Amino acid sequence: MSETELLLWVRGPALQIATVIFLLGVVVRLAEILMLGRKKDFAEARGSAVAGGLRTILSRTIPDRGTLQRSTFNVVAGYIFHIGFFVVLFLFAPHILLFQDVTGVSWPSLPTPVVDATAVVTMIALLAVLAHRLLDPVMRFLSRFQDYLVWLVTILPVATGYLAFHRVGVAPPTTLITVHILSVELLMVIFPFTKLMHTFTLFMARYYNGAISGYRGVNS
Amino acid sequence: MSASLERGLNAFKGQIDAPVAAFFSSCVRCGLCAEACLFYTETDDPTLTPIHKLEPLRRVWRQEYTFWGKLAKAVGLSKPVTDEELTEWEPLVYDSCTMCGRCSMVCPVGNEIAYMIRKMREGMAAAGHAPTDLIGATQRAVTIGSPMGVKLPALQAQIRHAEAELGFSIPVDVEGADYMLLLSSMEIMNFPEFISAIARIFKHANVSWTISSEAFEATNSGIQIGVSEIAAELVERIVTAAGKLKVKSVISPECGHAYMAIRWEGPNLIGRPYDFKVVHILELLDELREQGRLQTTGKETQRLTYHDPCQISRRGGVVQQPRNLIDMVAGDFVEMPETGTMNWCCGAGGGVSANERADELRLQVFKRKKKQLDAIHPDALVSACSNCRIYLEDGLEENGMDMPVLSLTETIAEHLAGSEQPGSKD
Amino acid sequence: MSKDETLGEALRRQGISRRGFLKFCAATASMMALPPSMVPAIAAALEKVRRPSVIWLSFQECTGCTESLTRSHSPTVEGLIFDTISLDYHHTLQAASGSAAEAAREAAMEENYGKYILVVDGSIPTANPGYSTIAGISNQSMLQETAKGAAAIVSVGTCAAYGGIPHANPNPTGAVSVSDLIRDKPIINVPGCPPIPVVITGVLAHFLTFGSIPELDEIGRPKVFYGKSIHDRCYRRPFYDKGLFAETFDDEGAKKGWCLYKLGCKGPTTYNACATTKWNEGTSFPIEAGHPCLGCSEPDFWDGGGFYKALSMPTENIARTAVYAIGAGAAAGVALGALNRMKKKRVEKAHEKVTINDLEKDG
Amino acid sequence: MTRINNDSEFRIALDALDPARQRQVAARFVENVLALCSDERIARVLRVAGNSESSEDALAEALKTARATTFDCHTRCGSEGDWAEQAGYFVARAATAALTPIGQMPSGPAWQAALSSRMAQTSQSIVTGDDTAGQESNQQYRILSEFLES
Amino acid sequence: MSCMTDTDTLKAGTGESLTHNVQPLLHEIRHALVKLLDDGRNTVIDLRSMPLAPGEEQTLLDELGHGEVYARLHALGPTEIVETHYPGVWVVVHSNNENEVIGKFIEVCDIPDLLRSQQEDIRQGLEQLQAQLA
Repeated sequence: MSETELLLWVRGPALQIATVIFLLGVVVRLAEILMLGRKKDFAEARGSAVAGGLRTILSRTIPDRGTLQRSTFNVVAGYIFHIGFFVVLFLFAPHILLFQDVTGVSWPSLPTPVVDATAVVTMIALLAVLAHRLLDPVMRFLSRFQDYLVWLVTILPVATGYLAFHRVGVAPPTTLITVHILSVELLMVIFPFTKLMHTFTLFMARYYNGAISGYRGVNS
Repeated sequence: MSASLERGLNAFKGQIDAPVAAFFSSCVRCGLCAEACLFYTETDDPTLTPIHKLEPLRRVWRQEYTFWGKLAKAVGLSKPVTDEELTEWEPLVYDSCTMCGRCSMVCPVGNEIAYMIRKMREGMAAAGHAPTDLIGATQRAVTIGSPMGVKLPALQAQIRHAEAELGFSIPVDVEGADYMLLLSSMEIMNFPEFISAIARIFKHANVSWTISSEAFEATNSGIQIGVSEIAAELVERIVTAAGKLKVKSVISPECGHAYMAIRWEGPNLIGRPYDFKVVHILELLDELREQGRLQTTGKETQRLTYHDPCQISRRGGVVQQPRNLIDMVAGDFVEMPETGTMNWCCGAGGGVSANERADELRLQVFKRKKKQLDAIHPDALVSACSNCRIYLEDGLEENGMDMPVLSLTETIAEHLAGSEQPGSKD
Repeated sequence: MSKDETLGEALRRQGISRRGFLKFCAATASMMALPPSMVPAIAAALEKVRRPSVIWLSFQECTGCTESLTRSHSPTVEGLIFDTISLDYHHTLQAASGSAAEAAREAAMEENYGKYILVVDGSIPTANPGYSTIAGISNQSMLQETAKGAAAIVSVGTCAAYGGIPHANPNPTGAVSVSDLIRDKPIINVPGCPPIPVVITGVLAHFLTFGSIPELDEIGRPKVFYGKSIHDRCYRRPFYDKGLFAETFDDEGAKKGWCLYKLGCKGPTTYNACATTKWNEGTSFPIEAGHPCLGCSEPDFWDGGGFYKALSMPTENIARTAVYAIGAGAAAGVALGALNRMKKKRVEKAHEKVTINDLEKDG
Repeated sequence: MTRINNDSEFRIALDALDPARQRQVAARFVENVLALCSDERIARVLRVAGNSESSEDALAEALKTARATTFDCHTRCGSEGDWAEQAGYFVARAATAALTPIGQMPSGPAWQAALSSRMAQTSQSIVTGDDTAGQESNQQYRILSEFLES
Repeated sequence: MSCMTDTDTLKAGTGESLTHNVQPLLHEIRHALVKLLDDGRNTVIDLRSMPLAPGEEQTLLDELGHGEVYARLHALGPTEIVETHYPGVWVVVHSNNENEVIGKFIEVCDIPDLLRSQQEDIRQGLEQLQAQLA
């Protein structure tokens, strides 16, 4: 199989497979969660559950001062790699082109050097959070194989993308691009079976949390 | 599998709902909840990380309610929850968690961990893995009507005593009264002055109220140990009494979990809405204040701060009222850092204080409260939960800090305008 | 020019001055993309070069490569190169035809066995030898036969180098490249559709000058010409970096000469000298003319998922797949969810009331 | 001689006393119910409280002891309550109140000591079952009157 | 034709801001001159090995301008050797007999080799002269 054939395979069949596993898996997981349902609350409400839920979906994005002070590193590094990842994913011209091709929607891209720098920062942040996971007693204690797997599968697209963009000599660019797309497909494939699901479920979680508190008139 | 374990696992399965599934799906093991939990911050013991306390429940969820988990279970990739495991988890779920819900406030993905601990205790209790002391308290609550074994005669004696001191009678079993007051055993035993304080305030504000001789106990061991059926039975007693006396509202006293039990869990435990309202005493007092029916004179000169009982503020939603009330009587009021819904627990809630096994740990984690107080050096500490009060006093004593812990209601009563004071200062 | 005469001698006999020779060397160096500082070395080498025999075989091809070569813009230099070589067989160019032509080939092979250069353009059909024959000889056997005595093989054009257009899906003739059939000879791939003429002669010049094949990349191309991608040398690269793209062929971006990536330019994965050598006497090259690079010097460029589809774009209809996947997921999810609900019902039924007597753990 | 026979007079009289005297009379209130407390530390504490010559340090020390005793005697939330012990607890609390500096007791040390002593008595009555409500207060009126005369 | 206008707008629209190779080249030439003065080393730059944007080559040549020397020699077609405005900087353009450019160089040296009479040629010339005299 020549490099071009391989590239064609990852851009074609492989992408199809990944997309199916990803979407099917995610939708199944979400349905499984929602269909478990919750009991009606008979207690007289003091506040609005819906309002509380929606509020918390947003408000939880900002950590409380205490947490920020006690876990500054954890919070900041987390912020950086999340934002960085999304910038690289959604504001890099070739990526936007991909989304446009699939969804028909397009949006302006960032200058490549900016995306490039962001990628570097993101990788540094990811390395930092890995170090933290290994060094921090609580995180090390909580971590399972999956946590390290997910870390790897998250940094791979960024790293391979970076190599592909800079056409680093380790391999011909066609191969680099192929590997990059493959790494993304890997991410998509394991997504529904891992904590990566939080990308979607955190909105439910925050909603429920906020709804429970909101119903009692508390802003959580 | 032992019958009790089967009963427990069954209870776990029954407890898991959409929120629980969403929460477990969202956890990324970031460990931030640890920093929000005084049991971790004061011990640095990673096993006390809130989310970790739920591990068995998480596994049941995965094995029973996720396609992948079922598959893994089918091919024996994930081991089932065992009795040994639950034994190991018992102290995590009961001794080192007060269900204060502070972790639920900081989890970045929004996991309501306390909500899940509460559910997990259902399974633990059903599996026979509840602490002996809590079992005892629960049995007394059901058989005697009070976890502390306070019988009606005792209450009557305290009432007579209060009446003697007040010089007017306290309404018992008065049909058609607006409010029915509940009391916690703690108050009847350790803080009987609360009764006369309430009586004076209500006389002053001219509130029509009564105490029921059939259901005066506010506390509910059922929700602490985690047995909904028992909790429901205890709630039913109150509902029945309230029905008999045809009261419009029931007053939850200065007790944290009692408020959670009667106000928020009660209707869901009995599976139907009440036909009366439930107010916390602080809510009622603040309402009276707004209506101008509560008048005070004079202010405390000493520097006061307020300790929010978790179940009343963070979990219960009564946050502003106590502050309005304190403003009436405090000349110098200071908030602790991280107060209100972000307040740190006293370390004794959620059944921990009833669990002798947890005493040492409880005193160790009080250091967190100490740090808060050291930051502002108040002369006295006001709170609205007799359990908090006793164990705050305990912790202060242990740390050689002499600082009285006052009941907010009693402090208000001390400053009532008019002549409801025995030997009122004015 | 007799076979044992050196190039130097030949030139002087033709009355070409040393100046002319140096100028020729400079042009050759430039052609070979060698640094001008190499000129003396080249001169020294070319002085002593003896005239090698070249056999040129054309298989499944369009003659574009030969056209490109013969239309190349500096006949003198190429001419000189070809004067220095003896092109003993090229059925498009040679005067002789039929059996005479074949005889010439066989003669050349015999005389220079082990020394001649074999140039091939066009791919070789393997599905059926009858698809393409010369003088009744199938391309495959002619190649194999001719390759035996070759010192080196130059595969000119993408067809000879990688199979090219005949090899494109569904490849009805089972077309393959020279390197697919010949493994025991040094093969220099000079891909391109067509290849840049200077590159063809440059390779020959290199072989003449140093008597060896130039340094090749992992798919057999001379690094001097194919070492850098079109993208790396493209004068529109700054626009790519700025994120300025032409969206259509006639929008403002296109007029302003912005990057053609979004119009499917294969520059980033295409290795060739177009951006520097350019075409038509260095006038221009496709991107300069406003058209994306097709990647013609890369294997399977014809099947590259569309000339006007950017590299990062999927080759198939993902949107449709996505819709199906979501639909299927919803169905499966609801089914599994229903099972869970039933289980919960069972569980709640099975849950017997916990009383104060059940609080102790049994056994 | 002034006869005190209700809480208002009682309290006014108490508030009129200077801290030291408040402490001493408070000590007497507690002594009156000392029998209900099994913990002998309280007796010692009261001797210090009742003594007008007691030094600041001695008083502080006594207060510590009283507090400590209180926490040793109180009934934990949710545990089986024993009213006899509870009586002892209130005696200890009364002693603590008696020794607490005026500033920290919103309603005055002596008054608190009096109330706690009465509660001790009530707890006892819950054990014995006979109604003693009000008796203790009357005795306290008497004690105060005598104290004021002395 | 349309292609031409495209290129025009291209020049107009973007000019030198494209590959920015002109400034670097001028700097390279400056360094070369320094080298030439310090230790007499020559430098030759092959303009065809540069990814120059449309119009950039012209811009460069305009920058260099014309100096005192203009030489034209005929060997395998005409070759123009021009000293630029900067002494020591030469532009050498080789053409073939069809006057098509086959090579374009910038040489930094006191005098391009090609202008010198070459040993072989001198010897050959001498032989011819002797033959004539004989």
